[in-house]
This record gives sequence, C-alpha cells and structure tokens, in this order.
Amino acid sequence: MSAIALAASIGWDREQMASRAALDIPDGAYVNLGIGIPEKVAQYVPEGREVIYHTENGLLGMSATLEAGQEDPELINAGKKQVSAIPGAAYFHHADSFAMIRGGHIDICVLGAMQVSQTGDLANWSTGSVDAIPAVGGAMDLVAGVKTIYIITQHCTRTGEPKLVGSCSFPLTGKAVVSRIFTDLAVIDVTPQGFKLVELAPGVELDYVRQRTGCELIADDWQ
Amino acid sequence: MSAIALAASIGWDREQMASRAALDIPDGAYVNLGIGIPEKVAQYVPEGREVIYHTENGLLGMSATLEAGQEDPELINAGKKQVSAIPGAAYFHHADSFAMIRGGHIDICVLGAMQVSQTGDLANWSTGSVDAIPAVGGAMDLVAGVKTIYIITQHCTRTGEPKLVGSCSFPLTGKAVVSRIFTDLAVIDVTPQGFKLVELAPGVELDYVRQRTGCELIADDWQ
Amino acid sequence: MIDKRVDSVAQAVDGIFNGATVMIGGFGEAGSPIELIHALIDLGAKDLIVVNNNNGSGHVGLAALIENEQVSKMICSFPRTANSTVFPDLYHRGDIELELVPQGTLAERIRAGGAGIPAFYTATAVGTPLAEAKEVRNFDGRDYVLEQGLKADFALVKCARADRYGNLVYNKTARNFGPIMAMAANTTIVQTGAQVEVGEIDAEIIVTPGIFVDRIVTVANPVHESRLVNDGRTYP
Amino acid sequence: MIDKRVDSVAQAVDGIFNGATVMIGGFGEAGSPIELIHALIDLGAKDLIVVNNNNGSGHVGLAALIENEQVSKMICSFPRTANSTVFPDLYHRGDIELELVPQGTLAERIRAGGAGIPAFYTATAVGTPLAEAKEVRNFDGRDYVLEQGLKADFALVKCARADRYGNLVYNKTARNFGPIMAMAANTTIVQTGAQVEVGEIDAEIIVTPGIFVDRIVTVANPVHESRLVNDGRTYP
Repeated sequence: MSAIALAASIGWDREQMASRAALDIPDGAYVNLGIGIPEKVAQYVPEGREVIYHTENGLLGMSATLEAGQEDPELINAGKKQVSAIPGAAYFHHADSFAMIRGGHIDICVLGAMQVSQTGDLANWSTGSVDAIPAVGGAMDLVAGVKTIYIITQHCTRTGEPKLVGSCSFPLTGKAVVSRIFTDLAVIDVTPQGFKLVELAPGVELDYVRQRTGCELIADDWQ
Repeated sequence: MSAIALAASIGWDREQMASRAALDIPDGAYVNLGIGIPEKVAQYVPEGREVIYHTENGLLGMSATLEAGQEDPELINAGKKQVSAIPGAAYFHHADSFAMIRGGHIDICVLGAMQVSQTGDLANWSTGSVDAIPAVGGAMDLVAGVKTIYIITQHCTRTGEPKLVGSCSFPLTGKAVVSRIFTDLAVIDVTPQGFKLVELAPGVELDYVRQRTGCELIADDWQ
Repeated sequence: MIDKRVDSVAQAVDGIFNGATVMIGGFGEAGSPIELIHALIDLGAKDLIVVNNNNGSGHVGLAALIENEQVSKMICSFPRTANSTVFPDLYHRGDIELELVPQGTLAERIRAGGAGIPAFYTATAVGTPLAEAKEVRNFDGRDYVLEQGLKADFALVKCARADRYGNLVYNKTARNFGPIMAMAANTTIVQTGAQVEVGEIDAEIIVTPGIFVDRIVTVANPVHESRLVNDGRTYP
Repeated sequence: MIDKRVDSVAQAVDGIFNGATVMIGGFGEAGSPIELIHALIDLGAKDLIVVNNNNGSGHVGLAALIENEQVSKMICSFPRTANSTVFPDLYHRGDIELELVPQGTLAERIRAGGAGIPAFYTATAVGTPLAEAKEVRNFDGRDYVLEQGLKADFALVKCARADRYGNLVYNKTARNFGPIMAMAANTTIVQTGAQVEVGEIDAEIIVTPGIFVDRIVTVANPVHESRLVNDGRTYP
C-alpha cells in the first residue's frame, strides 16, 4: 500500500479540519469564509463564542442554517448558495462590502488553496493554463484586505503533489498574505523563517508531513 | 447723485434676482442652492415645475418651509438653518452626498460670488487676506462637480468695485466653471468669447452695465 | 412633474445603442434584472460592453444575451458559474473579449465612476498577474496599484420597491451592485417589484436616491434565473 | 458574546491618548456627539488632531475642547461658524494649526481611509490655492489632484439607535460624517439616543453595520449645542 493511498485514511477529515480551524477564531471575530471546506467552519464555533460571518456579496451576519419555507433566491452567499441572516444582520451594497474587506475591518478570512509558499504567497484562483477561463472573484481583495488569512486545504493534491511549497508555480492571488494553514495532516504557521509546525493531526508523524511538504518545515519542538 | 448711490434703487432687488434665476431651472432638475440670495431661488419655482433641492450635508428633497412644532436641530441645510424634508426625500451620509456632486449628478448649483472672470473663473471663498481665517466648505466641490453653475450676485461690491472682471484678483474657487450670472442689473453668460449679455433688468441701460463691468461685455443684439 | 415610470420593459430599454457600455446588476441570480435583459435581447443592440460580476447561467438572462452574440466584451470578476457554457464557448472561439477584474476592485471602480473619481489606488492584486502593466505606487511602505473609475452608458438594475422619483429599496443580497451601478451610468433603468407613492418609503431607509435613476418599470413577479435554468428554458 | 455597550461616557472615551487623531462627527450641531466631547474634556488628553467639518460654536462641545487647549491641529472645511470665537483667537495667536480641506474632499478622504484606499484623484480644488504643492494628473483631458485617505485613532459619533453589536441608525441630517468616520477610525465610540435589542433594527435599514463600531454609550436626552450657546453655557 503506497503512502499516497494511505493519505486518505489518516489525519483529519474535512469536518475535523474545519472544526480545528474554528478553534482559532476568537469570540467576537468578524470572519469571511471562502467556498468549500472553509464554509464548514461556521458549524464548529466553540461553545460560548459569538462570531459574525461576512459574505462579500453584501451581508454581515450570515447563517448557513436554512429553515424550510424561508429560502429566498435573493439571499445567498458568495458561493451563490441560499443562506439566512441572523438577528442583528445588516445588508449593504458591494462597494461598502469590499470597503469592509479592503479597509481591514474583517478580522479573519478562511480560504482554500492550490499552493501556499513558505513566504505566505497564496495561489488559489488559476492554474495559469491557457485553456482555462480565468476567474478571480473576491479572492485577491480578501487576501489584500483582511488582517489574518487562514487556509484550509488538503496537504497534497489528488495526485500527491505538495501544496505547501518553496515558491508557487501557479499565478499568485497575493504575496505574503497567509498566516496559518490547516491541512488534513497538520496546523502550520507561516513565519519569517518559513513554515513552522504548530500541531500534528492525531496519529500523524512529523516525517510523514515533511515528506509531503515541498520545502523545509521547521519543527523544533518535535526534535 | 452719484451713479453708485443710484445703483441701489434701479434694476432687480434680491427677490427679483432669485426669481429671475428660478426661471432658468427646468422641470425635474436636481439643484443645490448656496447660502444667501441663492437660497431664495427655491421660493420662485415657476408653476408646473417640480425641482428637487439637494443640501450637501446629506438630504435630497429639502424644503425651506418649516412648520411650527416640526423643527429639529438635526434637520438643517448647508447654512446650518433648520429646514424640512419633502415627501420622497432621502437622507445619506457625507461621502454619498458629495458623490452626487463630484459625480456630476446635480444638474445646477446656484452660488454667490465675490468675483467672476470672463473665462468663468469663480472666487467666492476668500479675499486672500492674511488676517482672515480661510474657510471653504463645499464650494470647490460644487463648482468642480456640478454640470451647470449659476451665480447670483450684486453687479458691484458695496464700494462700487465690479465683481465681473477680466481675471480674478481673489483666490479662485474653481477655474472656468461659471455658466451664467444673475446680477441686479443683468443676466450675463460666460461664453468662449467672454461675458455676453442675455438680458437687462427693466430700466437698466447697456452702458450703465458696461460701466460697472470690469472687462468687455459682448452685447451684439443691443447694438 | 417628475415621473420616471414607463409602461413596459421595451420602453425601459429603448435607446440602448450598438456599442454601448451596459452595467447589469446582480450577483449570480440575486438582483439580476432578467426581464430587462430579455427586453434588451428583443431590442437587439449589438457590440455591447457588459459589466456584471458573472456571466449568466443556462440559456436565459445574461447568458442568453451573450449567446445571442450581442456582447463583444465582458468586464467581470468571475466568468465561471455552475451551468455556464455560453460564455466559455464564445471565449474559446475568440468571439468575446474578457476583462477580468477582482470583485472588490470592480465594485470600487464602479463606485468611483459614479462618484467622479477618475482613479484610485488599491492593494488588491499587487504582485499578481492582474496587476501587470498597471502603475504601482508605494504609500506608507506598502505597494498599491492604480485603478480607474468605470462608467457606463446604461445600467440595468433590479429593486424591490420604487416611487416615481426613482427612490429605491432592494431585497436582501439582491442589493449587491445595484446602488453603485445606478450611480455610474448615464441612464439608469430599473425594474421594480412594486411601485409605491412618493413619501411611502421612509427618507431614512432609501438606499438609492432618485437622483441616480432615470426610468422605472414595474415587473411585479420577476422570474428566478435558477428556476428557468432548472426548467431548461431558453430565451428568446 | 459581542457586547459593545459601556456604562458611561467616561468609560466610552477611556484610552484616548495625547497626540491621538480624533474624528468627531457632526455638521455644525447636527450629529455633534457633545456628551462624548465633554467626556474627552474631562479626560484631558492633549495635542489632539481633530477632524470635524467645523470648529464648534460658543464655549461648549468642540469649541470648549479647543478652548481647553487640547487640540493642536484642526482638519476641517469650514472653521468659521456663527458664535465661533474660540478657534479664531487661538489661530491668530498661532496656537493651533489648521489644515483646510474642501468639504467633499474631506468626506471622500475619510471614506477612503475607512475603505483602504490610500489615495485618489479628484477635480475639486484644481487651479486653486488648496491644490498648491499637490500632484495634478490628467485623465481623459481633465486635470485632477491627488488626495490621500484619512484615518484616525478614534472617532466620536452620535446616532439615534444602536444595538449591542454596534448596528446604528441616525436621525435625519445628523447622519452626515458619522458613517464614514466610524469606518475610518481604529476605535469608534458612539453615543446613542436609544439602545435596542439585536434584531430590532431591520437588516435592510442599518446605516452603520456593527463591524465599524467598538463602544456604545446611551445618552438618552442629548443636549443641543445651539441651546447651550443661546443660554451662554460653558464647559467644563
């Protein structure tokens, strides 16, 4: 059995990755969640914390909970899924919404990634393929404007390529923007010295993570 | 009896100047009125026209009519006088209000003047005196942003100096911004050729106006 | 008297000319003025430059306008949507141009166009391919890219309620680009779910003051794009 | 739990430090957070840079703050108001600095500061003394001047109603600079006429979403500056 095939069965699953990331979102934070696994973070707010979710299409106070009969095709999130609004929510137009982002008012944004470099560069919008239709959405605005960028991603691509790399080969979304990465295998910080291990998923060995990381991984506390 | 002393008793009075300017404001116009005589223009909207007044401190649909008991010190105009709001009025914040101005959405602005040059330069905020505390308010934004700038002013200063001049000696509010001037003596356009007479106040002679104008006044139709 | 109401969507879009720049409100289907877009298809104006966050889905609304080959260029942030095949096909054939703009930069460019700001600096896209060939300038130690305001000849906007002055309120996240596009267009054309009397909308809650609106048409029961797409509908 | 309410104006202004830049809402007396200003006088912070459209009147509110020699510089558009003698006296003595900014440029600079725009171009003031020494640039045949975004350490804002999240609505033309100053300050301090439960203000009508607000204090019956001035009142 190859190491790659094993990868699916060890470490954190998607729900656990989201729940681990949720632990690092403090009470009272204003948070924007990207499409995919990041959306799940909202389901795992630890007891006693109140977190306000922003969706860049014009709502502060988004809830993924959708009661039957309350659906409105004009109440959607950035992924164009129907959502609901909490009591105390506010609607606003797109320029005001991105003023919140660009002006540094959103505390944390959790995004997916195609590649993250050891200097915190993020690539998550384009493979650079000439065939693909480029589509960027709000990702570049979010990484440029939000104070803290968290990434949730599988540690490797489906074909086993590392997503944490020395430098990104894909076109960038932003330079030096990522603070912390939550993968299926570990929690890793971007530091001035490079990637630094914060936590290993249960049952995952340091060497196993290192083999799947495209550059140095600092793990002084584990040696 | 000197010509200057006469000036007070011939031509249009302040109410007539305002009423004459009001004739040139079309139905459906969005209009900003400066402090002083311009404020009076709102009282002379010709029958059958509907004009919407903007006040730059955040109200579209201002009315100078103030019913007893309805006063609110937080409902004021740009001159900080208490006003009221018509049905269909809208409140907004200062950046949105000046977006209306700067974005060219206000059709007409009627302002007072200290000097207007034959190229349409306006000076109406400062004498340039070193003793005076400079105060500009929204005048520079209005002249830069509003499509059509009308001026209502006495033809001469209290000491008999012409206010319509070859070039302004006072610091400018804006360059080449004035379209038309309503004085106590005449209506005058700013044209590429210079000041051009549009209309004389009843009983006022062309030469009388020319003597009180600081530069050439084109009046081909009167010669 | 000020009365911006017109009787039909055909009258509402009358005068949209070949080559016009047309901003179309909506984020996905939320706020998409689909009846106005269909009227624009009926009108047949060609070579349009369309500004919209996306590029429509299925074969109705914006996707149908593109499919009808009325659009020569799209300015948008995310030209990839579920059920979107029309744009990709034209794009791969080289029959439509794309100006890709980050979503927040797109919103701010539209707001700037409406507010008389010809250009502004933003940190968005610095160091990425989307900032290539753009001026970069440092303020207080950080790099920013120069972006230009965006204006349009026409805006098509959907709202919930409107009065004859053109005062508008919106429904939930259908607000999105509507208020800023209404500011940025020479002629702003609005479809409203309901008309109300002047004064009925509280002056404190008006989102788009009438000064930004030129024509209003009532579409009391607008269709939902997703339902049309699910039903396999096409336009015309 | 998010609860931005504090119990007193003293708590609300706590931490405003010497040398801080403080934006103070209001256009004349409309929207002037006079109780917060008086609390700032009690606090005694010095060398403040104050951003306000005017400079107060009489010997209360902003005029009293200036008179108490807590302000080293005013950034404003119209430092001349009826009943305003405090600022002129200090200014003529050379004891206070003035940065004069056209009103719309001031509003846009504050909005830019809050929206993360470091600089923008505007036609306002081109060709006038207020554009001297500023960069002028031509776009599409017209000259514009470069203006920089304006941020603050603190904003003092007055609103009509607020909930514990900091969602705000205002009263009529007292709205003026409040919403944009709330965006542009690190710490936004609000006095509200009334507190309401979360959810009581319709999500469609909130003017300032809570994300821009840090502290809220209820001042149920705020004084009116003009009445204090007419009564010859002074502060402290």
